[in-house]
Amino acid sequence: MLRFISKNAAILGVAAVACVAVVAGVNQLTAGEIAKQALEQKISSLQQVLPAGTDTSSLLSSCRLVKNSEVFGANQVPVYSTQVDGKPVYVVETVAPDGYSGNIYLLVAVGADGTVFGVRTLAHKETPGLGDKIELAKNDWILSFTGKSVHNDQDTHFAVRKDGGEFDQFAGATITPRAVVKAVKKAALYFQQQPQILLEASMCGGAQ
Amino acid sequence: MSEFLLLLVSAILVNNFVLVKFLGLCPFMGTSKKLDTALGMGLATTFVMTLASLCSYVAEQWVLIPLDLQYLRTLTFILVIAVVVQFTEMVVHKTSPALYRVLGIFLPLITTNCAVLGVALLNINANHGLIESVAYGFGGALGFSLVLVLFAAMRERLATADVPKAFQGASIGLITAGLMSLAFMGFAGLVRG
Amino acid sequence: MSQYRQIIQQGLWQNNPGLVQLLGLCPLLATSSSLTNALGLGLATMLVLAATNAVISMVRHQVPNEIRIPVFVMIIAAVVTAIEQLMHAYTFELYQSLGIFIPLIVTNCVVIGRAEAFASKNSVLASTFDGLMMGLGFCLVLATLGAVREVLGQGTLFAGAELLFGDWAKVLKITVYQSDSHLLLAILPPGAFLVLGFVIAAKNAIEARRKAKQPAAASTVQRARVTQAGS
Amino acid sequence: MSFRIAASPHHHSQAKTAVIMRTVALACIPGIAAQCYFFGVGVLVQIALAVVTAWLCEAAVLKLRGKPIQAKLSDHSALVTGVLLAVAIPAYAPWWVIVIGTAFAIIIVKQLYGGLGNNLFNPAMAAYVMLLISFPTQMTSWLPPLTLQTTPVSVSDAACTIFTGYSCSGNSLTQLRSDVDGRTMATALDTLRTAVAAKQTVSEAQTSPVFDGLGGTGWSWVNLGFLLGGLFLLQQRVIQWRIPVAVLGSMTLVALVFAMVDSDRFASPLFHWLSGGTMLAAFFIATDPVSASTTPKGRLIYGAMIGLLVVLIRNVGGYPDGWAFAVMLANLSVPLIDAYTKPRVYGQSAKRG
Amino acid sequence: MPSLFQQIQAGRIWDFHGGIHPPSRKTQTSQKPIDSYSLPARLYIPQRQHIGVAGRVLVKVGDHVLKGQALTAADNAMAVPVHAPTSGTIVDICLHPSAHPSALPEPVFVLEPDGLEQWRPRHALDMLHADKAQILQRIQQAGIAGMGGAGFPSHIKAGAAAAVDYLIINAVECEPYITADDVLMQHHSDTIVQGIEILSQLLQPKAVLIGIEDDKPAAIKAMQQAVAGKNHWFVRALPVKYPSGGEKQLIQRLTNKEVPSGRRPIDIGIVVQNVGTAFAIAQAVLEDIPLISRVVTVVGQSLSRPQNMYALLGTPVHELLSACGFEPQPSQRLIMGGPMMGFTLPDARIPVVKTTNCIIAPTHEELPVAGPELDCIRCGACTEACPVNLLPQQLLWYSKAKDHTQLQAHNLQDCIECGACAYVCPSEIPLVHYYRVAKADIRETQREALKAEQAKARFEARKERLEREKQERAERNKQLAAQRQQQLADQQKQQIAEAQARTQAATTELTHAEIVAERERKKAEARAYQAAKLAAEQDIIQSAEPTLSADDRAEQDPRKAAIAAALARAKAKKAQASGEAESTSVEAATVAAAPALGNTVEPQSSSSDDAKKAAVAAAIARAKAKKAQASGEAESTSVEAATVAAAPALGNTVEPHSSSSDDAKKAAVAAAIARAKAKKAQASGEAESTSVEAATVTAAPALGNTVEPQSSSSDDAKKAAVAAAIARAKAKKAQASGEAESTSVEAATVAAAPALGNTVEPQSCSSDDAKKAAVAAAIARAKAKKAQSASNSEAATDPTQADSEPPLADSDAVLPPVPQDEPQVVAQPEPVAANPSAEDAKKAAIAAAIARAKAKKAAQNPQEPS
Repeated sequence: MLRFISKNAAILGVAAVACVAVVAGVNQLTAGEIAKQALEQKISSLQQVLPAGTDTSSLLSSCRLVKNSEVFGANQVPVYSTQVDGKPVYVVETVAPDGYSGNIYLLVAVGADGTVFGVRTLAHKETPGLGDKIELAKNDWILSFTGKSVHNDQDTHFAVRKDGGEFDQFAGATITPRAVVKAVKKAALYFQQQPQILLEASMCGGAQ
Repeated sequence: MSEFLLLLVSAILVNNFVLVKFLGLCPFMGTSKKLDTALGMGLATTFVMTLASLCSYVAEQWVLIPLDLQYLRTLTFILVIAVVVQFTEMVVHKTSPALYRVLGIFLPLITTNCAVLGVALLNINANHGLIESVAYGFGGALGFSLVLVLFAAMRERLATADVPKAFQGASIGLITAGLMSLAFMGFAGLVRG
Repeated sequence: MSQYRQIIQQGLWQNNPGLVQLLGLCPLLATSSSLTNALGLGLATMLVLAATNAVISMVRHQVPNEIRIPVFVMIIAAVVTAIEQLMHAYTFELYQSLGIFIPLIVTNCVVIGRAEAFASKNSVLASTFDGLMMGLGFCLVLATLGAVREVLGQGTLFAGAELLFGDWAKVLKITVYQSDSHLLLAILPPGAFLVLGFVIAAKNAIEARRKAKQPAAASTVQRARVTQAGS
Repeated sequence: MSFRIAASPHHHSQAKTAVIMRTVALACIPGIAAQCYFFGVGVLVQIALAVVTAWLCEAAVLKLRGKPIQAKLSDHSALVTGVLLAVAIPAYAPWWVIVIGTAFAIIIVKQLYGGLGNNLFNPAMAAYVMLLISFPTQMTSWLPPLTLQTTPVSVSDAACTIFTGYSCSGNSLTQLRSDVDGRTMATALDTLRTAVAAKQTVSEAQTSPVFDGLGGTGWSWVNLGFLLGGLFLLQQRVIQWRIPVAVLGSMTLVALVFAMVDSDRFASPLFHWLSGGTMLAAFFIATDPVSASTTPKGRLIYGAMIGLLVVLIRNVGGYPDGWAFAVMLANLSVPLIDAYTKPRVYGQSAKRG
Repeated sequence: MPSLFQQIQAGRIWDFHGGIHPPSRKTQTSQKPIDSYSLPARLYIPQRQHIGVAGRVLVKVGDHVLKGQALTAADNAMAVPVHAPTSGTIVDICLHPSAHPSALPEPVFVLEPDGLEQWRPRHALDMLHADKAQILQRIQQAGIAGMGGAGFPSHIKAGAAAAVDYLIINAVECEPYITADDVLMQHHSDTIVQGIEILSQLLQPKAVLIGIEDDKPAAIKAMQQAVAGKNHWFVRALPVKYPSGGEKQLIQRLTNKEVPSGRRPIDIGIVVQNVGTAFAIAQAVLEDIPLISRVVTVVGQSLSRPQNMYALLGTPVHELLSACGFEPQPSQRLIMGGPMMGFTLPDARIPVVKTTNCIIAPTHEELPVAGPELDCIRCGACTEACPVNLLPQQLLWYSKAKDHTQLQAHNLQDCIECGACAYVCPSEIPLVHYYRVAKADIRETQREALKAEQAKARFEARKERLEREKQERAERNKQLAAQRQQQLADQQKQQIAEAQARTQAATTELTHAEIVAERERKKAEARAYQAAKLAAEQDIIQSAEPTLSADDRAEQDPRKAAIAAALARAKAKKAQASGEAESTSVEAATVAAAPALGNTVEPQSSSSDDAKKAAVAAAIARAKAKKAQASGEAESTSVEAATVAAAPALGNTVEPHSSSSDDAKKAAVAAAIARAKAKKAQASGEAESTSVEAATVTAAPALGNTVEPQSSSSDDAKKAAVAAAIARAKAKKAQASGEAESTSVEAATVAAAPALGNTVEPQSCSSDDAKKAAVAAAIARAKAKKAQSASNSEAATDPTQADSEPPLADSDAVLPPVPQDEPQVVAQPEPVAANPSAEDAKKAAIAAAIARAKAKKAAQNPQEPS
């Protein structure tokens, strides 16, 4: 009886070792590739919001974590910095907290002078067919930010049309574009007014 | 406290495992022919899922991460779940034969319920802490049980409806589930964040 | 050769895992919102099925009956993890869009079901072939579902095929119709249930029509309905 | 001499299903009239479209299934489904919206389950939800009420807009919906939600002209119209009191609780009563006997559930109005409710009841 | 808060749920006097006109009968006679369409009136001196059955033994059209009151309540006047509502009490009698007029002169109709009874019977034919109308789907078929019709299911057994072969030793239980001790260890001890079974307790004639205990143990010496019945099959002892044997249908047959009853065989256990606890057959021989120990 059990246990053990070995082997094979892919993807996503030809080599290493609950929401957000035409440009993963159904995660690139280089939606829960037009895959509305600039808090043109600004709202959905515009505007003003704060911020973890 | 409440509501209604996240569909379709069966299955799943999310969290945080073995996650979790199910079966068998009679036949089925493995993986993806993990597992299981029971009651009524021949059985079951899912869309946006 | 013909028939139609056995419903519904996703997961599942069936058939004589389930599960988990890592490495974005449904192939009961029902009893070659056919049957259903949902909900086919096949595949994208308002229902969760319901009904209808045409032949086919099972 | 054989009872009251259905359709008239007046005659076009589609779909399915078409169509249930769906969608929605919706209602929600009496969900509401999530833009494009319209809409304009998207004079629907400043007008519930999202208080939001102090401008009258029709149905004993009372009661209670917690963010019960589809839902949709609970106690639970869900979805959910969702969610709970609310049968001990 | 009785006295009336208000249409006939009509040419008097059984026919074709002469005799409590409504000749006794919805032909007397109206002699009963039995007999002899519709024999209701609080007189007559009771009250209120008085005298109720709907003011007034001055007699005017006239609804309206489902009003102290019945009782008792005519409302717009008539029972309906000016329409309907619950007649020749209160001949405008049935829209109008608070729409749904579980869960059986739901249904669904079909279906399915289940159990048991036998055989063969090889040297000696060993092995199964008992001896003894105390007999019980010693001392009153023990055991088991006690204790208790009982009435009891009662008590107790156990949650092993021990105990109860006692018979019968019940309960319970097995194994030999050799001189042996046989047969049936393994059946047969065989052993040749006993035994055995062979085709094919090894057969056949020598005789059939001193004995012997031979066969397929 005991032998029976121990035999089974042995087989189980062998199977487990074999399985782990296979998995570990495949992991060895693919780990490097996965890391590389992850890196590439990160860079290419950052590149989306920057003008073509921008130097991205130092982008990731420039990453710093910034916390400002007024502007970027409750959590620390990563900010990357680079230069376009000799002027500093910041790329930030910010949050628009007042979407229709929750947070809208955005990637925003702004210059120190308030110029918006590009905006992309990273994640959102907006109503399909209404608010989800902030995705580039659904609508190119998000491109309308490119080239716009914000100068000060009272800048009324940086708003949706319904509020007298120059961004379209979607039929049947005002809340979503309004939230996005507001978040972009806040981010632009932030880097315009306090770029120095970046220098004090801590660097991103090694994972990036 | 309200945070956990929201997490629960989210897992039960807004992001219902079955109707929105498509987890645990096989038992959903398979054990919903009778209300009693559905109740038993719901109960068993709730128990196992809560426990499994706890155990998988522990395994991840205390074993896999310290040893840098995250690539073994799937393998580990499925074994953890199998052990939890087995353990549950033994404990229930010993402590409450009455409960065992209700749950016994369902317990082995739960190992292959993808909602259980799903909740473990989702917990990792969402960076849930220990209590959050357990709450999420519990909420997800409650959501599963809720729609399972509702669906079972509907199917009992459906069994006697004059459904066109080609649609009888699984087909009308899925269409009903679709309409349920449609209704559950109403909860979208109930929990923000 | 009749065994292989039987396997093909069983896998693709008579005992199709998605339509008849109702196994693996979760990925079937979750990843069929576009044809590309559907094909991606379908192919992954097919690979897993063939691989696990082969491995399990190989070790079937070595594994005692009492511990075969745990061993099978371990093998499946290992194979799935391996394939997951490969996808992660070489189809990075598809991997991201399929999310947890790749590791969840482990609990797809088609896999364990075939291991139990077929691979543990048959030769390596037959088992591999059975895995392929069952996987193909599953993949086809998945693809059908994906295609229907994508056409209805987005008006396209093969959108994002490059995620699966590489950049050359961008040319595959077909715009079926252009409109401001697609039937969003199709790509939302309820649509998944409804479309699968209709596909199953269509299969039933075809079957019924066939049976009506040749009542004698049809009655000899034994169809297994396995709806009572875990996921 | 041979005599006719029949099963007892040999006596029969004169209420008939077809008459009931017809009465329901007739009772919609005051509400529809108000809707026509405030939001244009488009609704009549929609009703016509819906009814025709409903009849065609029903006849087609019945023919496919080899069932008597004439007999089933004459129960008027398809008519009622069509009318209820048509009054629920925006009056100037494109024609294909109502056609797809009605077809969905009749074919999938009703006939796939075996037709009248077998359907688990209210066909009109399931179709409404389907349309709402499939075509959210079209489904939220209500014209502003008459008093705020800048471009008057004629009957021919209504038809033109529904079929082509532009009125006969060439205005797009968006133009028709815009106020003098060119801003698109939304319904009161929409406006309230947008305003609250922008951190305005309810009372601030209600200074907008789409509010008339009670519900939304025009909407108050539409709701009163349906209330009138509903009372008529009650008086005719076509519907029973339990469901509407439970719906409105629980709605009031829940809305009151919300308003007491934070009256800046949540509107008063009165507003809830008189805006959106409240009265239509409470008297015409929730009371659909086929998909409602059938036990007396169950009907109270069912109604209360609808009231609760509506306020919940309106106040904290993702949609401006939640009737369709609430009704569907209650529909899907019905079998369970019924199973646990069987009345105590004469002579059975209380425990088993 | 005034008590219920006070409220009733104060005139309070209640309401029931639902109900409807169809137009009453009673004025067509209610104002008119009751008319008579000329004698019909022939009367067709059905032999049975009530619920119950028909009486014995007293007359034959050609007999001349007098008015009021009984045509059938009521020899049975559920029978009431029918009488000749007038004088004349019985011209035929034949089949005739019945007054039933089906109109199936039924036997009738065809009476041709001679027109003389010649009465048989009549004797009024002197109420002052008549006793209850006499009155009841008179009521029965007068053929009175409930005249409201159901037709329940009135003497049974009126003779209720239970205490009666309220006598309710049903004069509600809630169905539209009908005014028969109305006019009866208007014109004969005094006679009715006399009838009620008779009923009161019989039932002694606290109060008499007369319920009349308030659309009959004249009747109310007449009745109020008639009962004026009577204490606790109340005439209650009830607001019109259908179906207030339903018995249960009337009770609820008048007393606010509900008759529990499946029970009768008398169970809550209420008797309801129809007002017409009261009238008939008065006539029968005071004037000796049997029930030969009744008031019938003949109404409907197809008649020119609708009215109430005194109709002789047996009058064909067309006679009544033509008397009222019937002008039939095309596809005319004729309704017997009211429009709500009555039925249409296919034929106007159908006669008026005791329950016929109305004939309606409506026009189409008057009662439109139901339109086409539409789909149910679940509007719930039926729920609002249902007087018993059912959910008719759900019942319809499940009726259509034939979902019997749900139908029962929704209490279909409580539907009174009043038709209120169908009346209000907007989709014109004939709901009641669906329910009737569903009810019939359920009855049918239940029968079918029982059959199927039995068949299935048989099949499965067989499969399982065959499988196991195959294995066992293989094993045994192996063993035997091995043994043979080893024991070549000293075969003879070895064989004997082997037989002994096997015998012992056979006991292990039983002794196992005893071992467990031993382990818990203390507990068991304590229990036994208590039982003893109750009987005030300590000594015997102390020796009540399972030694089965025959030398135990005689005691005076073993009966009480036994009963007490039995009760104690039963209670213990019940408690245990329902509780969560571990099964072992149950086991122990039972094991120990049962033999105790056995000893209690051991040998000595032979002289005591209490043995019988003891046995009975024991049996009952055991049966109960088992039932409780089976349904309880105790693990099966306990059941097993209980049975194991219980049966031998009974065996001992009437051990050898009981031969002289003539109670042995009864004991055996009781034992048998008890066992049969126990097995049934077990089989249906969740006990594992092994327990059943054990039970049977032991039970049978025990019974065998009951009628052991010595009983041959007793002339009760026969009956005992018969009873035993029947019991065994039943037990087997029960087993076969249950989940028991087939082996148990086998075992039973194996053991039972030889035991019975003993009954007719050599000594029996002198008894001339032995023959019958043998025959019975043979039959019983044959049956058992059948059951066995149905599931056991391989038994006989086992070659290893042929006659070459008789000891083995013995050891199997007579499983201890009472290992005695008799079985050996069984093994040698020849001497028995060769001993015929009497003619009967021979046959008996033959039968016995055959039986034994068969038993052998069965025995060749032995149980464990080999």
